[in-house]
Amino acid sequence: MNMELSRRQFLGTAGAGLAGTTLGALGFGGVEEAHAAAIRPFKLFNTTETRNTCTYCSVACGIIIYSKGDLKKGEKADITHIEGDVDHPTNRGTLCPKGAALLDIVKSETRLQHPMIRRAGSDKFERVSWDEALNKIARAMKDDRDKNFIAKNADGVTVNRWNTTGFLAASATTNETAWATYKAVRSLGMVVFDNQARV
Amino acid sequence: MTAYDLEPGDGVHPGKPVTVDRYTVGARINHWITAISLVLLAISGLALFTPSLYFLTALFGGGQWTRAIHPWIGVVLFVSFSILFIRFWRANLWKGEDNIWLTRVRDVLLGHEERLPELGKYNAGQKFVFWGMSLLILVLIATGLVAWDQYFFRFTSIETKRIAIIVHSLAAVGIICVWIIHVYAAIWVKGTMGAMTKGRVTGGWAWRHHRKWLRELVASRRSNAGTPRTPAE
Amino acid sequence: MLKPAPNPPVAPVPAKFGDQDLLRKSASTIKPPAERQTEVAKLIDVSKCIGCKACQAACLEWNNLHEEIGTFNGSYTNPPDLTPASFTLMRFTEWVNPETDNLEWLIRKDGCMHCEDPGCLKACPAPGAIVQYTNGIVDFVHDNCIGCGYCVRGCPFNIPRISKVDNKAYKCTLCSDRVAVGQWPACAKACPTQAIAFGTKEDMKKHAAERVTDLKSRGYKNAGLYDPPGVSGTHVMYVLQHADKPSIYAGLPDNPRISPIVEAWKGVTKYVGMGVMGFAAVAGVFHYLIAGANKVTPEDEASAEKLTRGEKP
Amino acid sequence: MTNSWTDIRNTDLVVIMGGNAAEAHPCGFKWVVEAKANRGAKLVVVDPRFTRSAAVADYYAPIRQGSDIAFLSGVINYCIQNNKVQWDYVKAFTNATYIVKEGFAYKDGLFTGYDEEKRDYNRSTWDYQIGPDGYAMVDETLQDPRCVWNLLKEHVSQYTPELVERITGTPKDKFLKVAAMIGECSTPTKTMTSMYALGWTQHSKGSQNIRTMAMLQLILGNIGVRGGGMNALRGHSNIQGLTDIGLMSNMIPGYLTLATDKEPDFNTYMSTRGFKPLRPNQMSYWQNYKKFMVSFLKSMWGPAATAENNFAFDWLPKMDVPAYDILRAFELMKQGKMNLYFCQGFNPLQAFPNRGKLTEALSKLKLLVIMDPLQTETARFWENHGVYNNVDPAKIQTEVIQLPTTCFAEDEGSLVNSGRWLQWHWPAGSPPGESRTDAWIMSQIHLRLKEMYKKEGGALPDPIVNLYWPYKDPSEPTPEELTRELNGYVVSDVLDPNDPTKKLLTASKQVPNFGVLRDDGSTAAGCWIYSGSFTEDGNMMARRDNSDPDDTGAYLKWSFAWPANRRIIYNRASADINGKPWDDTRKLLWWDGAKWTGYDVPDIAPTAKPQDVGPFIMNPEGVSRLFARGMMREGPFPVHYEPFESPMVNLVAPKIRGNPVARVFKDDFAQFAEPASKEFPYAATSYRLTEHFHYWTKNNHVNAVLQPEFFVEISEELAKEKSITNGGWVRVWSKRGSVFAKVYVTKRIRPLICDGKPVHVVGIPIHWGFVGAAKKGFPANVLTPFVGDANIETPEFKAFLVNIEPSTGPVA
Repeated sequence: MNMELSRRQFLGTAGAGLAGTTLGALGFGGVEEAHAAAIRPFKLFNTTETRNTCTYCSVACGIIIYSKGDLKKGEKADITHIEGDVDHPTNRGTLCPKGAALLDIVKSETRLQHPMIRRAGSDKFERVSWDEALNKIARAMKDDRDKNFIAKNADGVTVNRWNTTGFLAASATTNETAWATYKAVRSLGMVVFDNQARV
Repeated sequence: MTAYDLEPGDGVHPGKPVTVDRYTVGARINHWITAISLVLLAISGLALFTPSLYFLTALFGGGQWTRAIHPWIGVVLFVSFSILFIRFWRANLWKGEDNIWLTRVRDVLLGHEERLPELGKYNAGQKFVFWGMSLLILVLIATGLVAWDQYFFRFTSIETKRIAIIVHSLAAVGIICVWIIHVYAAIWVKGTMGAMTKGRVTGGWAWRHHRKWLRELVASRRSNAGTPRTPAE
Repeated sequence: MLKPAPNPPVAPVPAKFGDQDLLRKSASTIKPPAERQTEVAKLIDVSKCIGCKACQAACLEWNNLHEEIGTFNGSYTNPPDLTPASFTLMRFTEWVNPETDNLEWLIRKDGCMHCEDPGCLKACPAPGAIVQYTNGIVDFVHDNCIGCGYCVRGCPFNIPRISKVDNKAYKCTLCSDRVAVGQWPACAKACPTQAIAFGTKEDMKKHAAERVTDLKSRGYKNAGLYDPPGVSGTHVMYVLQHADKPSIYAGLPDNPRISPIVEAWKGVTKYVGMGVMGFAAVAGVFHYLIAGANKVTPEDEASAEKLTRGEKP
Repeated sequence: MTNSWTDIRNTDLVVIMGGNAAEAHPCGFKWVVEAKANRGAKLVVVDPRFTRSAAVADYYAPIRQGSDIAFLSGVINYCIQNNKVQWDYVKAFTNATYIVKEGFAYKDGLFTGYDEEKRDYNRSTWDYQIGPDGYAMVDETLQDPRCVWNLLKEHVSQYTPELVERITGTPKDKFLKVAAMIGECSTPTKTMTSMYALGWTQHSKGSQNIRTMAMLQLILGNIGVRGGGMNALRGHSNIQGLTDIGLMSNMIPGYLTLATDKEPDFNTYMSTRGFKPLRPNQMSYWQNYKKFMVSFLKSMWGPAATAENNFAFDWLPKMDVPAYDILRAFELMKQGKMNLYFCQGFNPLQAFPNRGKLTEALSKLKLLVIMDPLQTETARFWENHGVYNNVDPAKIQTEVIQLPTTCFAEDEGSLVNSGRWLQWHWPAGSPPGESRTDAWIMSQIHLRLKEMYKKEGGALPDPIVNLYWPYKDPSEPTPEELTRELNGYVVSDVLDPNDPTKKLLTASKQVPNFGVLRDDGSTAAGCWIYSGSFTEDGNMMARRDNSDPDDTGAYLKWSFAWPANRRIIYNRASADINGKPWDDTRKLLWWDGAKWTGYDVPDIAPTAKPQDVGPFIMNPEGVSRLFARGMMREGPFPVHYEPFESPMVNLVAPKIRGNPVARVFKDDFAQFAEPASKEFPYAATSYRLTEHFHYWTKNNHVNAVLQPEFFVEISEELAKEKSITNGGWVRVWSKRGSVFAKVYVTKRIRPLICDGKPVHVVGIPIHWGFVGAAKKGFPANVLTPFVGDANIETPEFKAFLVNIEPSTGPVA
């Protein structure tokens, strides 16, 4: 259980206990009758289910993400639980210790929230707007490409190559992201281009 | 005549009737703290000892508070009783007449005190209560610490804890029985209550039950005639 | 493979069992329902376990538990012991089989065994803090728990842990909330290899028998089911490769039973103790009635006065 | 994977070597456990450590890391010597009968044509003899001494069980037991599956490790059959997809490649790629190369790609080196030759070898751009974290921009699993803070550059300003728009040449499969192997029908598998030369007299006669290759080479250090320990633990709890020798760096006796760093050597040398 919550509950119960003492002193009213349901209410009731696959390895286990709120209805959605999808042929609802803790990565305290910049020689990141960040990146790319682009090699062969800027692609983004990335990167003539296939 | 029957603050005041100072204010406060602790311990302990008495936890604000408070009261009792012990232990040392008293316990129970030897400040029954309490409190505090999981869980094995809890239970039963005897005796023997409430008994009471102690008090009053003691009030 | 339960419902459904299905309730006398629910059981097949700890992760997530980040202690067993937040724990033992001289890495998922005769419940002094349902699930009701730790003494498997934060006892609930809506416990559902399976106790025993046959065919001649009779059987059972030596699996008790001390404490001591105390009180009353009050007489007072005056009384 | 996770249930023997499936892929491993429980299958684990896979194995054999080729060559030798060969399969479906050119030879660890200076071969003799009919010559009787089978037999004959023991440290009896278990699978009714992962790839000869097992599987007749195959377990959730779509220096989606400087124009480029069949009637699928290439170019540049400009072929860069892989990128960085670097969801400071070199390299960049949902060490390489990252920020002039991205739970699209299934997923939660999708970020960068080049001009603006970007909202293409492009669509109507009134293809429709793609610009397809994934019938990747007729494990209606929804590739090989299944109880495909039928999509034309067309259609000879021709840089047959850092010299070729054709940069060579080094006497290996996923799960509390602190694993024997106590601190150091770790003294690691001397193994788990929820700790790459596999540059993380001593831990 969440110990923070439970601590508050405990203090609440303690207060009730003190109040109960007075009542109790008058006739031991009902303490032994105290009743509490042992079985916790099922926490997935009234949540929204979304089919997804695990982000980690390429077994690609089917998962169901449970959220409060439904993106499909245009609502904000807060993910509350993630569990294996029993209908999935490979994992049949099972998950490994990473998959079973997927909620932790979605909700990680070290998720990035804002564009940040670390300036030369600085010892910290500073907030920056998306526009400023993207303009700076695009300008740096264009300047470097214009300066170092190799249109023809020493033998006069058209090679249209840019090798002073590199791009390391991801390993867990979608094919669709990969394709958008491929188009944007390759159209620049970039060759220092790689992914995470090896590690 | 050795006078260890006399405790500090004991004194006799001639008059009609004669009054005898039996317990100082300190001793009485000490006793009552101990007594209240013991009662609270008995109630809270019994509440956890048997489900039929669990309702008693309501007096302490419920089971959690009962569980939390019981060991702390135990500590209070132990400290308080230790002081009491220091006060009373000398007068509770065993003496020859105690053996005779014991052999004539039938007369004790029937109230034939004239058939008993003269007794000091405490009779053998009281000494039995004193030493019984002392021993049982030692056992209870020791086993109680073993059972006090909140602070001492990691120091003992679960098997040790199991033994501790059964010994604690048995000792508690024992001390409650001793306590019943103690309280009953105070009720049965009229005039006793005053000793722990007002600190005084009448001369007749002392004459009847602790004649040797009374004689010692009188003797010591004579020898200290130059420096009369103020009664303990 | 065993067919897992369907995906969990998100539309509310009524619970399959509840307060009307109590078999036992701590510190209370109750009348169990006439008809018992089908007994359920979790079957842990140690021979299929790869020690991945998915069960631990799933347990932490499902039960919203927050375990502390510990240290490395010379073993893959992390945390090193069950805690109020870790209801289950993979215990790793490196064991060299003296017969084959081969290393066997024995990995046992530890946690509440849901005994048919639960020692925790027997020891518990708080009415309704521990309940046992007729389907075999033993559950702690935290609102009623007083944190006395008697369950710790009662348990033959050393399972319950008392929280330092709220002073309540915690242990595996067999995911009673999940079972109540027809789901497998979180650990069983997550287990990648179905080393943890869930179903009726009868089905699990049948499944275990098949597993034992397979293990015997692979040379584990002492393979067997661990369903210890000393606690009248459990609702968490193990398939062991070496069922003749449960204790090699990180100290799984060979013959678990509720400690005789606990039995005595919760049995004879309770009754005899109450009897003795009652007797003492009653004896006092009788004595008073028979012997009457022991009163000081005027003669006594007179004798005292004489004594103080230095006269012969 | 040639097969799928769910197909593993059909196997009789699982060999886990070069991997640790139970630990790295628990939910896929479930099918091993099912095969054991239901089929009585056996599991064999060969690994330097007694792993979690070994914990449930029927047989475990230890092996020294980096000696797999010797072990497997020994098994091949055993099979040949003991007639454990599935002859009908070998003769029909492999190139065993093919006759090799005169001049090809092997001596002292090297093949014909080695150039020590270039660390490369002239591979001209590594090929078949071509007959007067233009086809490769074969000898069906296997009598010709130059036929592949006889050359192979000779080549592996030196790997006797005795030599295998001396090299690998696997005791002879254990080796023979494993060889016998494997040999049993040479009958047509028994299959074995090979499950491997980074334990084979992360070596300087990783490709050859895998190839050796593939050869063994061919000899046993286990490729293309249910329960068989070469199953690369793969690492990350979409690394298969990223590779399919060619996000690598020299790749074009669908395993097409960029031109090199030696291929100045489109025709020269095409001349080396559209392979002609090497046998009569054979299908050589790469003859369709141009259709795929032109369709790709159309999807890149749309109307700007015309027949006149060779579909904008010149707008693609050409390669002057084999690859600008990550190792080369960091080398160039270190040399000051790179200015900007992007890391999209990647943490190279943790993931690549020789931490010290990586930090030095990053410090020389002008700008580093990070796109990630999580904190990474790379993004903070300039930040001082005491012993864990001892740098002076003031001295590092690199600017770093860190952009927050969404994660899987917040985005939509498809991922490709190891079994090549493209599975669609849907977003479930609102992204945190200002985080945005990668597609939005890439669009923003592209649109800004497009605008600048339009306005300012600059170096070759054409490919940028003409990049086809036909999306409704150009600033954020939707996953559906992008995936429709990947599948391919018809650009302009295609009429039936026999009946011009009939349309074969209608403009703007999705193509149904790659069979209809054309080389005249009338079709476009981003990635031809994905054709069929999003057709006029809708999104095939989103299919969720889990029915499985006869429980074969195929699940043809679940998602989409490339190519063409095929679940087991080379499935034609599941039946004999006449089309009859090898094993009636495990049928996959069969010839019914007129066509191929069965449980899977055949990989040859459904009406191609069984005797005519071989199963391996991606090879122009239609058969698989026991002899690799010039496809592998080390040679057509595998040779045992020691790791670059090895506790012993190479027993089969004492003069050769490491892999003779692996690329090593000059400075890095100086940072390798000598073979059999006294200074670094222990054989180290690095690996991931099941509780963690690389460096990501450092950000997760639960996973940090399950394995909280950095440790290394050593044997009881080594611990005794070095007075190291279990659970205490040690210092481990290599020629490149030093780490402090807790130590796990375990029975699961035993010293290996190699060539009569004990080799102690030190196991080093990866995960820890200096950001996230987990305890700070040292990453293993402080120690590892900067060298990659000769063919694909995968770093040699699995075998290197270290020293170890007891310690009191790091001083904070």
